[in-house]
Amino acid sequence: MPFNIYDFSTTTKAVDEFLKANMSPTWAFITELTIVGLVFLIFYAIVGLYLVYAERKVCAFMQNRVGPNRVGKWGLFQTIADLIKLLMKELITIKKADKLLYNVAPFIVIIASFMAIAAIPFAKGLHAVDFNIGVFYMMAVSSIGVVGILIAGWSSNSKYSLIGAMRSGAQVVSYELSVGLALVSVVIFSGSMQLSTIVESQANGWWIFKGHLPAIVAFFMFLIASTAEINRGPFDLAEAESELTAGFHTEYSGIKFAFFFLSEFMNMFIVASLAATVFLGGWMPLHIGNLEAFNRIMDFIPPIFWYFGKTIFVIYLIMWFKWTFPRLRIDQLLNLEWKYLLPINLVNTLLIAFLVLMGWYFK
Amino acid sequence: MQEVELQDILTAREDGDYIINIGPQHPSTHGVLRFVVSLKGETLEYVIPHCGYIHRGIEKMCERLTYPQIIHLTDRMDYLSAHMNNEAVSLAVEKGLGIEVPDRVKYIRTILSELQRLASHQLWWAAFGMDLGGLTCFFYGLRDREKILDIFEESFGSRLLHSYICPGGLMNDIHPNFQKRTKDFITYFRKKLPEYDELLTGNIIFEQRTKNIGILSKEEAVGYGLTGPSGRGSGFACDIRKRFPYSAYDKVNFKEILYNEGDTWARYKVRMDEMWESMRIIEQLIDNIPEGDFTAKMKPIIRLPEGEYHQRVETARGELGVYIISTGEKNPYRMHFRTPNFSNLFVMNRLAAGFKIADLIAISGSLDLVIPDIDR
Amino acid sequence: MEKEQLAQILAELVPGLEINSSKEILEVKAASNTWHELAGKLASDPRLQFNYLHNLYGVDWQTYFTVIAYLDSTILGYSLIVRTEVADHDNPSLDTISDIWITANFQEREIYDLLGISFSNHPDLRRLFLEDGWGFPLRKDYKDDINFIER
Amino acid sequence: MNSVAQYFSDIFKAIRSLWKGLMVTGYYFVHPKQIVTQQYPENRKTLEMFDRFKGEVILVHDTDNTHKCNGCGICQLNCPNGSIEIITDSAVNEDGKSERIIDKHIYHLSMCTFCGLCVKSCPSNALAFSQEFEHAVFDRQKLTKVLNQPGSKIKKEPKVPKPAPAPAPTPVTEEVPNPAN
Repeated sequence: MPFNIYDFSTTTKAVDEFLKANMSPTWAFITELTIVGLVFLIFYAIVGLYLVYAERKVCAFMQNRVGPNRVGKWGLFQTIADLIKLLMKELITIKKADKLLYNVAPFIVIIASFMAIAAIPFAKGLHAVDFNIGVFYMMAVSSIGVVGILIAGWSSNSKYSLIGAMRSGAQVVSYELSVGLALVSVVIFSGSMQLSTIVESQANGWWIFKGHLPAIVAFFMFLIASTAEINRGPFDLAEAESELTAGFHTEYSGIKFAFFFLSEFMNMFIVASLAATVFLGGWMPLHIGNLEAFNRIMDFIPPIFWYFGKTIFVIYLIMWFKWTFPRLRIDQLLNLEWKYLLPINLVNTLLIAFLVLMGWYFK
Repeated sequence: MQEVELQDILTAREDGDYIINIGPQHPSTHGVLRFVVSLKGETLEYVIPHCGYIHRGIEKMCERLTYPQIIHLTDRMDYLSAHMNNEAVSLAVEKGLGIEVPDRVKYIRTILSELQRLASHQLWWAAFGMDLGGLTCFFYGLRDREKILDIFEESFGSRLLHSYICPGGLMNDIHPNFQKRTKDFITYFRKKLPEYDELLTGNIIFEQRTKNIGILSKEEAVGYGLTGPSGRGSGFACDIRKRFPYSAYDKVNFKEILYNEGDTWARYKVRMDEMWESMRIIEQLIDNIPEGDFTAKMKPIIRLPEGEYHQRVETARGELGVYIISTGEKNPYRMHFRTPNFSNLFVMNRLAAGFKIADLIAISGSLDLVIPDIDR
Repeated sequence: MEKEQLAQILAELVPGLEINSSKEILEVKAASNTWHELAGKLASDPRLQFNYLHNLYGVDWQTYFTVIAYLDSTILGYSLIVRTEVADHDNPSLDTISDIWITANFQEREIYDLLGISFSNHPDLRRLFLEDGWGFPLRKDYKDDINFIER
Repeated sequence: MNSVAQYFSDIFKAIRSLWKGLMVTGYYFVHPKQIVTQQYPENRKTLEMFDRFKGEVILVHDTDNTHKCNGCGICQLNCPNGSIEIITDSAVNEDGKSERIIDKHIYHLSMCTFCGLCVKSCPSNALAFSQEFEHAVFDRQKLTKVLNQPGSKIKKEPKVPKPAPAPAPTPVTEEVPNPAN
């Protein structure tokens, strides 16, 4: 089986051909789907768990602590131990809760984040579905999560949960705009909504460098707005533990709580990978002008490492925010969106459209 | 008066008010305290504090204990100002006996009080940052507080509840390392305190969360008996160390921090500035501790002459008054503590009504409540 | 002398007031029926302006109660102790002063809770620490067979 | 125009203040040497408590299994919580006189608040604080300890003419009330 770490399309094509040669097209399709599904499930679990671990380590180092270091070397298996603990915990259902919605909510949240992974281009050819409206798809799918949060808050029949859910609703609805506009700026630059095309368009330089100041502004807008959209960092009002104990998931326990927890971290991963893909060139290596030798060395690093490196960098930024800033109040949060982020974003988008129209950017 | 009666709460519930119990088990009440909160959207209509969850009857217990035995109970009221609480009872008893303690004792008591104040304010800063959602503050505050606790542990063997100051002086002399360690700590903390400012004070989110939140005028602060840094944030010059100096406070030079804004930000700033002042006081005294005995000559059994004695002391949270009524026995006939948190708590409704639910947390954090001190 | 000055003003203000100036702080004793009136005068008189009630507590003397208020004037710097006796031990009652000093509201509630002195005209006289139906623990005749271990 | 300038200067100031905070946490992130955590069970061997640390009350025993407690009961009277109980016995000493000795010096660690009054008031300096701090047990009864070791005897002071009376506090003769017994 041909395997090339620089281009996964040969591998995937080989698998496809192998399956088609051995069984009927329908079965081959089903088998492919199963393989992709299983791979993503495992990927999801590993990334989710290790993001939790990473968060705990990052915050520990920022806080002069060592962080988890008991289970395995450097505590590497701590989150797995936690998961096992959560799996064994009792699933408490509130007596007066709306049973159906209460049980469905964690699944909606986790499915929403699971669906978003499908469109992420991990490396050249490593892509589950390459939608021609990839950016749009990501936006649409990631907004489903808030429905789950609202349902969770409502069905728990707890006042804390309800406040948390309502906050989350208001927050996500307003910050969706800024996320969208920030992404639109790159769509304007690259002229496509297909994620693979956007990545290809950054072969000679990432948009954050090619697009002058407006692209940098758009990147930070995206970072801020998406941090708010995934209820993290200084914008974690939905679960504000010092005000609402745990917000919308106050009444959840065991694995259902773990679903919320895991999906929160996966959302962070998705947002970070989206930022890496559209602004930081996805799996494209860093190229600097005409430094041939430098560019050659950069090309030598496999694209998948580039992709993960950038994603981890963005994730680190998001964690850095969370562990430094105090939390905003709900009205300040909405102020920030409607009075600062949205107007700046609109002007920025106009500016980018103008730049593209005049061709004033590095091509 | 905006106090709402319990009956009103019950009727209000039927009217469809959104009533939430914040506490008794809640991360931000810093103990077992309950706020009954009525909401309109996110806005608070009224806040009713309910206390008594850790009422231990310390005043009743005191009636059956001798004066040296009472000391260890006072530790457990405001456990973050253990030294000041001990000192208050000791001073009251000494006043009743007419004893003058040696200068060495006075100096050491003052240094300890200020160290305790620093430790208490550090913990408050840590917890206040956490209340507002900045968790990192919590660890920085505790990291530095640990150094003070180490100093305490070396000299008196315990970190939180010392029972170190006793009527007549101190339980034992300070450790030979005490002065050096304290000076080391001051140089260390002078470097770390600006970091607190960078992390939280200057932060735009923090400023927005605290400025113009929970405003109390000076007159109201006096009326409510809001003392300590919270009162001084409203411009109420209530520092007992200045007004009725005790121990060695008349020998040192320090500023009484006053802010006139009366909001959460002012209460925060008072405490931050007080940390600098505390360090100044310690620096003035630490090198000049006179030689001498660590305790005055005391009879083995202390009997206060018949009469009433009181002593007011400035703890980290405000004015602590100890009121002893003695009938000439070896235990007090009636002992009363005017604890700072008791008065500070009941200003909550006045401060928080009309603000957001997140502001309730900021305000109660800025009042720096210690619940055992309220309930006693 | 500050104390004498204060004693003079008080004597002028309320004729026939029992004034004891032998202690560290000037003490006056009010009859329980003039308690509220005296408090009002102390707070409002421009020569006194006692605006800060820093402590209010009661004592059970087995046959009667004493309620003692510690006052400060933060404007003029005077300090004063005002005391009164509540004679009826079975049904003690006193006028509230919470309309004069807000902080008295809660301190009176505490006294009511622990000593059982009820304050008339108090806006919100409820138990503060203990449950309804609990005894009044700071009374000397209080007995609790379960939580109290007699030596 | 002024308000527009205000708008942008606000944004600039906000970003600057946030950046300052980020630098503090960022500094500690890249300086892992500043970590202050003590890893407790691992450092048990090197962990040393301060001399004065109040771990638990012990009756100091010499190598020949003798202690100084003569069973006067002052510690019992001084304890505010009744965590010390002394059961005395009498024995005949070498002079043929009956003498008070302790049978059991019982110490309830679960009730102790470590106020130090017993150690301070002991007229013969028999009690002391140990540095032991790992008090967690599965059975509460294990917290009730008998402080005098089995077979231990009171230390005989060599019969030398006494120097000037020691500065130890005079024994309490009166009964001191104790709330819990």
